[in-house]
Amino acid sequence: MDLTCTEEEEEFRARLRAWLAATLPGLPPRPDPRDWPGRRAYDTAWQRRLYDAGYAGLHWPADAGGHGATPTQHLIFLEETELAGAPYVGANFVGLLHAGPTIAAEGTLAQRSRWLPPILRGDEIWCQGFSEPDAGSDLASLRTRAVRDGDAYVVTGSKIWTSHAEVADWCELLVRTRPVSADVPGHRGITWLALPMNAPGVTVRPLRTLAGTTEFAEMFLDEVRVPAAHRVGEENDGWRVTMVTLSFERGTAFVGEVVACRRTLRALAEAARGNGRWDDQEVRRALGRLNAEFTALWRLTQWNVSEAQRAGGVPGNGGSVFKLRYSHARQELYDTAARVLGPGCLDLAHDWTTDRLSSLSYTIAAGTSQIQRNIVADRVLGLPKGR
Amino acid sequence: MDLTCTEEEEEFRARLRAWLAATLPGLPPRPDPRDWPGRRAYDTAWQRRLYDAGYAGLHWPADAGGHGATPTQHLIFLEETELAGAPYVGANFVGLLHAGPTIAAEGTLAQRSRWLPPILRGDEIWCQGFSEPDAGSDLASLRTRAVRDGDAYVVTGSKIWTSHAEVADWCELLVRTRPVSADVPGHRGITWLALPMNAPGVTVRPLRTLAGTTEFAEMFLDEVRVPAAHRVGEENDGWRVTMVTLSFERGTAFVGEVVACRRTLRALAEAARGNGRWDDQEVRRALGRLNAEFTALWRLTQWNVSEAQRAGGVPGNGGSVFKLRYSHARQELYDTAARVLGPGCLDLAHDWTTDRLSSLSYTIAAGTSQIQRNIVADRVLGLPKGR
Amino acid sequence: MDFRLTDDQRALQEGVRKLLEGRFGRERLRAAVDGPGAEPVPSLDRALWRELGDAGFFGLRLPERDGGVGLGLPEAVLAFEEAGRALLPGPLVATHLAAGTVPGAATGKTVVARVDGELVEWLDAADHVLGNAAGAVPVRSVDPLTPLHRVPGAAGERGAVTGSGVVTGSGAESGSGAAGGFGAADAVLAALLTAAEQLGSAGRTTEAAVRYAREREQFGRPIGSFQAVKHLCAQMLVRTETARAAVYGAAVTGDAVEIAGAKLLADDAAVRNARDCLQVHGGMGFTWEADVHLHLKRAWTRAERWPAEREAAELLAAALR
Amino acid sequence: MDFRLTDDQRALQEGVRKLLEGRFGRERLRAAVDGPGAEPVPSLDRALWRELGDAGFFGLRLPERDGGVGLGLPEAVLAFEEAGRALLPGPLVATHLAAGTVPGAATGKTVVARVDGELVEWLDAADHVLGNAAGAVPVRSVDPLTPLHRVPGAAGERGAVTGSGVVTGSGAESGSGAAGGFGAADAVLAALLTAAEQLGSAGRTTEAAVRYAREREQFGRPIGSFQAVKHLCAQMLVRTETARAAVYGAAVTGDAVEIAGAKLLADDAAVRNARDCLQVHGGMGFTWEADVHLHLKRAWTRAERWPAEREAAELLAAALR
Repeated sequence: MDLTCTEEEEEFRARLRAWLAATLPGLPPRPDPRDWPGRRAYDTAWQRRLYDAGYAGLHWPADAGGHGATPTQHLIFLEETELAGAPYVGANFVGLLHAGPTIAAEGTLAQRSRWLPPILRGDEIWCQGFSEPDAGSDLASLRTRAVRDGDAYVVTGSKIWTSHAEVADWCELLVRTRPVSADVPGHRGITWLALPMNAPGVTVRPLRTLAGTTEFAEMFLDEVRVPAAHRVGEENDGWRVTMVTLSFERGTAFVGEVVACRRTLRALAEAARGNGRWDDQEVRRALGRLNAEFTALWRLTQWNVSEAQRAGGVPGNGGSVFKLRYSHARQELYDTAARVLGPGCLDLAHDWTTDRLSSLSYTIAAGTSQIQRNIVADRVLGLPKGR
Repeated sequence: MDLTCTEEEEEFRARLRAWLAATLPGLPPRPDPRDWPGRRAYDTAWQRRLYDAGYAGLHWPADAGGHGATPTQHLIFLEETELAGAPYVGANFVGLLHAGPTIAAEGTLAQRSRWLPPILRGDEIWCQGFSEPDAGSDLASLRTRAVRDGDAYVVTGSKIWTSHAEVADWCELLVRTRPVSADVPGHRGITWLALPMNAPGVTVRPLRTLAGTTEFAEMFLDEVRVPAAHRVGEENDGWRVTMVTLSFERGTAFVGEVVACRRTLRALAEAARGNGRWDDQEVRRALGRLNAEFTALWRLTQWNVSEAQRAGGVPGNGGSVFKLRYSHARQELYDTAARVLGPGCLDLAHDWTTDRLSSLSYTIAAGTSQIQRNIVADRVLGLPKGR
Repeated sequence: MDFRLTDDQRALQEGVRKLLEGRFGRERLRAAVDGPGAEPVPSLDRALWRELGDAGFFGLRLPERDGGVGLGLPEAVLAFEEAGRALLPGPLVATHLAAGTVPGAATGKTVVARVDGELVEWLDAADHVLGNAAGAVPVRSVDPLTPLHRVPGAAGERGAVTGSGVVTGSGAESGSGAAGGFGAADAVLAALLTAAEQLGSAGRTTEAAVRYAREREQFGRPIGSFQAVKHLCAQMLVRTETARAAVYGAAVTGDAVEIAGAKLLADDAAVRNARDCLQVHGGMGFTWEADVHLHLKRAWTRAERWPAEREAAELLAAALR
Repeated sequence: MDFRLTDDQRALQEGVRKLLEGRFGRERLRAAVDGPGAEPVPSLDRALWRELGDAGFFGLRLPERDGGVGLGLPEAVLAFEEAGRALLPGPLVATHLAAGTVPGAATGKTVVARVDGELVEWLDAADHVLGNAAGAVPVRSVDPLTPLHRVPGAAGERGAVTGSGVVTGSGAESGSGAAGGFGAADAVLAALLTAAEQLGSAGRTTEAAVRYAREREQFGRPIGSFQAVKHLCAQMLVRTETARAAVYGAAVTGDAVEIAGAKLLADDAAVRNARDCLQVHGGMGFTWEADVHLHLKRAWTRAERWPAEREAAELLAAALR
């Protein structure tokens, strides 16, 4: 049980901190959230700076253009950038955290050479085309179909919950290349394709969330031709290709968010002290309990990262345990914020009000809490499968 | 929406109240809870007084020796007896609330004449032999078997959670008379028998609960001969025979308990005011919330009773809704009691500590909360059955 | 004792439901929500308001001699429950309570808003304001169908109501209390009618969740066949029916403490049911197109009306003697 | 950074588990619980106590030169987690903390009790008492394996610990504080070791629930195949693993506020897991024969040790700056 950093890790942290201190003041002002081209430009410029400073693809393997950092170094990177208030990964998210690692693990040399460097440099943006209106929790039931026609696949269908689709160059797309039948279960017969977003037949429509924002989009594909050379992995093997990376989660997925929640919690305490709600024992103790909660979640993050480090990046199922607890804690945080704000919680001018709205997705996105509990029960506890 | 009582109902209440005021002071002291013969004598003497005063079998039909009272009158009876601190139904419970009504509904004239009057007079005590160690939530899987031999059934098996078995004269027993097979589902092939508790081969062993008490017993049956004339209903039709009465619940099941909980709540507030915990906003507001909760549960009781009255005693499924909420509220009540007591909550000398232990069974007994939620989802909301 | 609805009450309930379905159905609701601009300022539908007045929605409890319908609190609660189901916008409670005192309120000609603590709903649309809204500044309201203003300096603990008074008066007898034409008895009535709206919302989201759970298939079967979803829905019904008993009971007794309890339970049912409904809907529930967020936001808004959870709990505690 | 257990820590954990399985296995536990009489007064097993002393349980953190094992807080936490798993009775925390100051405590020769607020555990069995237990009267303890006394007049708020001091000392350096030989640093250490016991209990009830859910059949299949039961068990694991991260983290940092947080989460995990375990066991869980009630009662008892939930929450709030 060692929570201290090695000398090497401390050096890494010090260097990063110094670089952040020198770099962040020179950044341009953040763009308006509704200005998509502005956001892309901002996010990619930041990625380029990271690239130039040697922080791009920190945790990617060297042969993919990365720096092969340990999970601990990655944790330090995420912690320090959040503490320093650096820009978020933003539009680079899918490229850096999913499509890129997938290509790094399963792509050919040519594919890696073509797609990875632009991701690391911030030259190209990726989005994700996995979920469909009728395939959410049950992703294996996806219906977007691709038919081989010469040296291309012809793709028709629709995707949903695609972030940054408006400004993406590429989409990592899952399509059905073999119909489901008695012999072919849903997760067989899926293929992974890199779709150029400017291909004819691709239509993107912003999807408005309950928070009023359009962070996500729907994507409609009408006989879109995707070169067969853009297939990563074998035909019908896309489920495995995808899961390899989906499970390539080294405990660092929520590092920045937990750091941010702890900061929000302190801000809430300060606000409560300022507006008198601190004298309400219920509110005050709720804040105290959240202090215990997020401290524990930070320790749980360190625990999962340590596990991942020892196990060499192979996933544990600690991710589901963490996500269940974290999703709930985060919603609790903003419900408590509402108690601190009192009637002010109805005012969208408070960031906490909009954050409260966004936090409603936490128990749904990337596996509902119900699905996560199934995973914990079946895979971690070994309870018998239901029928 | 009328919560006022009719003149007739108010007269009934006034008469009852006067009788209780005159009668209760003359009762002997309550026996020690571990003195079973003493408890039987106390409970049956009380039943005899009710009988003599015309309150025995209040809600039973006249042709069963009862008074055909409406659900509202029954509610008034239960409310007033609880408010007055009258003895509980105690050892008469199964006879008055289950075995008796079953015999009244399904028994022959001879059976009704033999068994009902002694129940109403407090001369005979019944217990219930339904649950088995391996048949709890899934009662239909019971295994105690009965084989016909001449004019008797020979019964072998074991039962559990049998209250008052030590002092009972009769047991309403469910036995399997036809083995389960592909053609015979579990709930077919069950037969209802009246077992004389003094029959050779009946062994009763007290079952200690986590509260340290022995309110329940296990019963072992070793080739016990039960006359076939003691069968109520047809052979293999015992499931229906039983369910007719199990569902003959007119919303009054928890009347006394809700009244008692509201009294406990006021006592808790008084104790909190006395020991300073009242100044703790969390404790105080928890008591306030429970006030809302138990007031609502009282209204829900009145609602269910009104439904039952209009529907002529036919059950609604409001019982499951009520039980789900009430079980939880009651556990919450005693958890709040523990907060009022502080470290004193560890002292069994406080009734609230032992009541807290007993309340742990509320989400389990008579259908776990999980089973109740299934019932609500399937029967009330019409959600599709799981597989 | 017969707590169930009378035939007349059932007819009233059905009548209001039909009226609202016809005049403020789903298309009308979405049109109001999806107006032009990212955050359209909702405008009050004056024609609908008049129609509500004609139907007796506002004058429900006024004596017939004063042009009212001459009904009681239980009937008003049933009408407001329907309004909550339909997400009907506007200062319904204030206008209803002003029906006996503010000319034109009963007929729906005059729209009445009221100051409740530091918030006022629908101030710009109002012809008449109960309470002092001087200096009110607009708020970017979380509920797209409830414009809000904040009255600076009006914060602090609200509600002079303590003890267990019983309110039975019609609008005609109240409305002349201490706080700017909105007395303690009116505050209690407002709490009850708000609770009724919350109850309607809780019932509506339960139905919506059940319907979606029956239709939506994942893993080859309706999600409503999974115990996890079944049990979410079952708990929604339990919350709704408990709140219903509390609200109807409080309507019959008119007891101020019982009304505080009804508001507490109805607030809880409305907010938690909306959240569970959202959870059952999964990703679709997170979209603007689904109605569930409208229920949640309105439920949050109503929960802030007096008495808020904290205030209700204190009132209910103080009454424990 | 490597938060995982070292090989040595793993070996220690396994060693303590084996020791307790051999010396205080299920039969021994039940014999202690099911002694003669309805409420047998548990007696302390002195031979076991000496054996624990020999194994270094009490002197774990004493320097080797003082006859101790020379290990740190993380190791002590692992040992106490095992004690919590096994429901090991006796004033373990007090004796462990007295190891450096009370002669014979380290070896298990001297049994040490301590006054915590108004309660003292195992007073009659103790050779030495930390704090003033004058006038203590016996209590009918809810936990059959934890005899309790109440010290009249000792009630009121406990714990002079505020701020975020860090405790790193071994027993030798503490034990001489303000409150009757039990200083603030010791109180914090006691909280941490209590949290470790709660963690052990939470883990044990999770395992018990999972095992029962796999074996028990109803409706023709193991109850663990029903989502409702699956999800109860999953939430038990989530509570346990969150508490584990909190307790282990607090053991490494020794931070007083972090320890309060660890106690809060471990108390919650132990109590709620015991209740969920009981629920999974159904009727069988309600029997005296099942062990689950012993976990619940002990968890309740430990939750009352300083800091109780309310005290911990206040400490954690005050630290938010």
